[in-house]
Amino acid sequence: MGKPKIALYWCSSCGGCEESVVDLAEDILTVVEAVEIVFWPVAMDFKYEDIAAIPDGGIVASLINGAIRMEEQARIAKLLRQKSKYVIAHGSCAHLGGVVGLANFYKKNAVLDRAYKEVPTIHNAQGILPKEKTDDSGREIELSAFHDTVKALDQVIDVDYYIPGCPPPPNLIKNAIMSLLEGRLPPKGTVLAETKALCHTCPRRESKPDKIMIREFKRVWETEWDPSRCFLDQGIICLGPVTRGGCGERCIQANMPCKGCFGALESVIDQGAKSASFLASIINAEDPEEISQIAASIPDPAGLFYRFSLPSSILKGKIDKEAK
Amino acid sequence: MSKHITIDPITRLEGHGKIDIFLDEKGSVERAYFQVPEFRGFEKFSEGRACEEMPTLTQKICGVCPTAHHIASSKTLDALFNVNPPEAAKKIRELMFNAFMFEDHMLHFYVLGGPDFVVGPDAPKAERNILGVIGKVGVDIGKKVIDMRNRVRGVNATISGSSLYPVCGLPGGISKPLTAEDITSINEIIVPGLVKVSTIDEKGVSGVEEYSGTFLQQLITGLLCPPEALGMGKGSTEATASVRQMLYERMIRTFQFRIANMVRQEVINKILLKNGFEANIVKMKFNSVTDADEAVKAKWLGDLLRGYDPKRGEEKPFTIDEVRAMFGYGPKETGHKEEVPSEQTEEPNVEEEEENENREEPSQPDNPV
Amino acid sequence: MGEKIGIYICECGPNIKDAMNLDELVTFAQGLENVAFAKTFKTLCSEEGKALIGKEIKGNHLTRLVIAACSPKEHEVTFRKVLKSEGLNPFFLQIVNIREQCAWVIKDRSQATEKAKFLIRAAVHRVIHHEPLEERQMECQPDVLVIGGGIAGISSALVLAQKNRTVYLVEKLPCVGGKVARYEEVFPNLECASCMLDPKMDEVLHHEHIEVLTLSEVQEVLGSYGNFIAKVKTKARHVDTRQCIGCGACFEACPVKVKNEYNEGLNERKAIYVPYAGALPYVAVIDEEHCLHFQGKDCVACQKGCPFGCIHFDEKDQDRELRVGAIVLSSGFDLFDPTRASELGYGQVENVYTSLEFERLLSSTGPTGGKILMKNGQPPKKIAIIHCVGSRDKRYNEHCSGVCCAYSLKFAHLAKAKLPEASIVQIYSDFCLPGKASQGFFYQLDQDKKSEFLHMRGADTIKIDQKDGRIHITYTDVNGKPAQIAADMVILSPAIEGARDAETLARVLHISQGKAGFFVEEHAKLAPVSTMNEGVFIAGCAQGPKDIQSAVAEGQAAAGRIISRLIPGERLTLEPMVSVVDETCCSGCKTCIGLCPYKAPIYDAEKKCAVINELLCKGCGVCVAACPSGAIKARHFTDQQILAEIKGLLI
Amino acid sequence: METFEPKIVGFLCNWCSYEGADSAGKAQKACPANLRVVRVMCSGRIDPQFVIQTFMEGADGVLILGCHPGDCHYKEGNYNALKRYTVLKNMLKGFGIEEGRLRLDWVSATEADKFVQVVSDMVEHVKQLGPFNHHNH
Repeated sequence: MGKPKIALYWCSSCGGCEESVVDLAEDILTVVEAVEIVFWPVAMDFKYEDIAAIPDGGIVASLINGAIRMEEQARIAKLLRQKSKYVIAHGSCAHLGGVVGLANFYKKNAVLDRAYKEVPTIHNAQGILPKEKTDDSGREIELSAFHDTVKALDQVIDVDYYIPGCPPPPNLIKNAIMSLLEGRLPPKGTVLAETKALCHTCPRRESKPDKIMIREFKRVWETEWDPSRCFLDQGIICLGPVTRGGCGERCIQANMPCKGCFGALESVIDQGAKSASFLASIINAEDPEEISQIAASIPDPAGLFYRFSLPSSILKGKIDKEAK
Repeated sequence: MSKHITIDPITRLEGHGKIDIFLDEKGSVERAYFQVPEFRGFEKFSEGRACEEMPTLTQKICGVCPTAHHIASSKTLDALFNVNPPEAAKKIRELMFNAFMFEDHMLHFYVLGGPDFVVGPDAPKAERNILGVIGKVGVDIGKKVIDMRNRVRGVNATISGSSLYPVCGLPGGISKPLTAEDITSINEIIVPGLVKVSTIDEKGVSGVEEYSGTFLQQLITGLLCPPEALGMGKGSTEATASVRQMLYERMIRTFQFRIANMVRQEVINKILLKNGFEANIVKMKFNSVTDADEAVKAKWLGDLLRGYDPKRGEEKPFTIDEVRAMFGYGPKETGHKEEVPSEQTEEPNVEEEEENENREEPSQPDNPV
Repeated sequence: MGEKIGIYICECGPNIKDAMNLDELVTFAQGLENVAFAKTFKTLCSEEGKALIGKEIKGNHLTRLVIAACSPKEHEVTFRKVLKSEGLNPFFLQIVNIREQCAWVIKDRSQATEKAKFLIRAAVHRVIHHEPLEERQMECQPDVLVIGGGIAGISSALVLAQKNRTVYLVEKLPCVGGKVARYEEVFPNLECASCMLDPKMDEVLHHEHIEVLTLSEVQEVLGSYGNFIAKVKTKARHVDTRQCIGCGACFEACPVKVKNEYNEGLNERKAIYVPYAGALPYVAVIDEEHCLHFQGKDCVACQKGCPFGCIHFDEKDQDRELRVGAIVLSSGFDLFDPTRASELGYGQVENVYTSLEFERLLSSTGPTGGKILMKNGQPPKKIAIIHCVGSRDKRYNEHCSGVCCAYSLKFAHLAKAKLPEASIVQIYSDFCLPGKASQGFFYQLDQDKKSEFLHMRGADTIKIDQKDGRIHITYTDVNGKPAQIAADMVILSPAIEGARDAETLARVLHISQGKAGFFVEEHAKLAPVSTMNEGVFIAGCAQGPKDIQSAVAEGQAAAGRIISRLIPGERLTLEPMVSVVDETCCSGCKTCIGLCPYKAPIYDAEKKCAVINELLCKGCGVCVAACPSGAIKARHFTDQQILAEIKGLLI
Repeated sequence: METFEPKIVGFLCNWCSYEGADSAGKAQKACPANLRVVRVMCSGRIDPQFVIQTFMEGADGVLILGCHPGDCHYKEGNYNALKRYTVLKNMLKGFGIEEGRLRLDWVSATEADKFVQVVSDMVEHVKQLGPFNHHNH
């Protein structure tokens, strides 16, 4: 029957997740011996019809990264779902909606107009926007429709496992594929990383005091900070406590705070709300005036707390007044 | 009516794409269209974000070259805050950029573009990829390349925390200095690495000659694909005009870069080695071109582009030997040439080659045509 | 999940019945998921109401109960008992408030019915997620630690001491009795202080169930209510307490003289001494700081002089771990330091005394054997007593110390008795004489013209300095006009403040200090003798300025609170609705640790995660809402239950 | 339906505001039927996730009522509620949720009138804001 087939595809993505697969380095050779890659647009020339030709369930696992923004991405995701035994949401865009999910703070037309009409580098006098159908003197060409909002993968198809991260560290991908092939799979829906927050393995954990009390949140450009001490204790917003661990604390190693790309922990239903809650608890004030002053020193809380998880959050995006 | 061929999706590049080709009755290409079925809207959803978040947000435009965007965005923050980063920070950013350039080229050559050359454009679909390349050049060479790229990515991991998404960009510099150990670990990668790559070239790995040959082939075929495919056809709107201008510009610079590179390898290094110097100590740079030169070159390139030589009259693409002759090389069969066409090379002035590359790769336009 | 929910809707006589359409409500309730049946009843809280519920729980094998009636604050406990008696976990119940928050506040019948519907639906959604909670028992130590051997500590210890319970009375001074032991007489009935106190001190020192540890301080306290571990350091006395009878032979032999702090430095004592005549335990103690032997010189004078061989220089400090169930903190107070108000001349102008110093002058065991003498040994002709020094003064202490007016009257009375021809003048701004007897004492004094009263605007207007051999006092009188008098002796009545070392005790016992350094009680009106740290009680002036009567009352109250829960041999029942940390999910980010006022969550260094001490947790849930990993569960108010209730309210 | 009747979910703390609501009941003071109450042990227990989920489930307004500062049965619970409310309110601006839809206030056990007043004001205010439109994603 030949080697088990796996497919990799990218929806509304940046290619970072593809790079993280290439980053498997030597391991990619062991993976390639074990499986046959039947679809991987960034590196292989297989076409959509090649997937269609595979019998349903013929693909052992599809690693789909990127959020769902275009109709085509939804279509191919559904096609792969149909063809695959397991679908793994690969990377924070598929897992949570990712940074591209921030577009849900704006209406669809505003997003298109900004890019095609308003940005200084565009010359588009006629204000042409991409159209789903274009007829050039009899020649019909089609373009995928642009959805109203960005969705995470599991809001479009049924997802079996999640590999979190932006991008996911290569070891997580390898573990996922290997455990898949060796049949030692955790229960459906598991996020294949740590079950505890980043603080558990953070190199700065020892320096974190039992009680943190902050008079003002500092932005990274307005302060110097001690690279050995916990960011929060120095008034710098770090989402480590509210973010799943397993990334190897790469941002902390680079002396920058965690932005929450691994998403929230199992029993948390909204990463943004929990960020607001735990950061509020370190505000050192009792007078309402002082509290609002300190709270105001958090820049763009919505954008910061939902940096990677807006589409999969409870409210999913800006509340549209006119919607039906 | 015309036959309609669709290539969907186009593959082995970063980003989504779809090509529709319409053939006329005779079977030759009537019109071809290239479309990008992906749009995310960074321009809009960056509004409202804290400025210090931008380096790590803009970089998500492309997962293959995030370092470029990250550094560009960091420099924008420098301008916004009107600060001048310390020398060390600038040097580290430069090192980061070059390490990224190096391993990105390796990605392009071995994974994305390479298969067309090494395995050949008409190889079967299943082989025309990195695995095919490894099959051709042999697993140990494959491993060396994979190891080499991975270790150079390690350089960026040491500097900025992540081999893929740097996070260290700050207005006025970067977030982490290079410690002594960082520097030694980077040197351990870079110094032997460079020698290693040139040794691959020098030792004449079987495919290299082949490669330089096919490289020329790509040079020609690449240049000769019909203008319409590059969106330069009739009736193109102003938008495509600017795209055409930009592609044209890039064509010229790419051409200059490759010529410089080839001349350095084939001509200058040989002279240097013969006279006991080390290879690669001379850098090539095209001196600034006056408008007149530009026009001559543009015309010459345009003719080359249209695939015919006024003298030869037909529309047939050049053979490899004809192009080699243009550069004063003998036909391919005699292998490498003995005598050195000394009188032909004028003395190009020498300057940092990287200068060239910075201008070469404008970030890919993010809007479908 | 196959739960069988029984819904009982109380008519509450007419109250609910007339306010909404109960039939419509019953049919609606019966239609809800997992509901076995729904019915109404006249008064569910009545005996037959409860009996009905009890019978039907068994009869229909109900697994959950929803009771729509009055506020849960009324009968949740009663109905939980009904469930318990039927063998159903009492927490499988949700009360729906359709009386106070529905029937009684919504005049429109249909609106009230609608509201009752979604309140019941919310309860049904919530009750499915209720988990069985057990009231757990826990072994506890019946013994008690009392810190501070003053009147409050002594009275508390005496009430606490009983069969199979040991009371450890820890006192940092060499003798017990605290401040009261230094007074000659006490207001309002001028009873002799030592006649009142000595029998109590004696009883404490010889009580079979009380162990007194003098010269001892609590270094550290671990554990929680029912199981404290107190580490106590006892400084070496160098005198064998069993043999020394306080004969004083060693005092004469000792060459060193030192200011006696027990007489407020008004006289001197030796390096080996007894604090004051009649101090209990009446045993000598060596002051290591001043004793030559401990400064490297080989002086053994006292050892040689002692007829009973009680002196042992090699005695070492002792550390002990006391296992106790509760702690009473009665560490007393300190007076406001008058030197902070330099204009009062205390320390520069001679014969300006604080009230404590004057008490020692009056005391027969004091430096002058009870005679009121000035520094030059002569009796003063005119004594001025100044009220509110450092009290009711924005610059120092806002509070009124409450007892200075009473003891100032006492001073006037005693001084007049000892020096009949001397004139006593009291400069006061307001008079504070609460309680049954103090005001009567004032009338009696005023009648006998024993003291002249000058009404000043406030103590902040007083200046004292030396002028032609007498003390010169200037102040602003109550009408705003400057006034001045001269006197031979001035008695300041400084404010009562928290003890100087109260801060260390607050840190050691995890309780907080309020204004002026007094310890903060759990609730000013409802829980005045307990603190936020359950099991730690406070009594006497450590909690705030008060008279001896209140201090004793608080000492006994604290003892009562302890006895009611720490019954020897019985186990301590624990509050079931507390929070618990899921250690597989907790990342050790410590957010909860800094948040909890009760210090219930502690950081376990080995497991690298938080653990909640179920004894201290009150179940408020503040940490649960803040926990970034959602790793803490608030029993009976879990996220799942509340979210289900919200869903039920709105679908 | 002609007049829009907003659904207001109120999180009331067991010791003060819930008692305040009961005392309004005992005094038979009329109170708008729009309020739907969830009892929690302390206003400090209210997790911002509850507030957002409540909006998502269809509430048009969320009201958090705790003890007056200093009166909290657990000493500092209400201060934490105030801090979370402040940070959450700033965050919800990014979602285009009008400020009037979420409100925090203090009601003691005896302030029956204030309780009725706060609830009535909230209902009026949300009525003007109109329905909270949550179906668009």
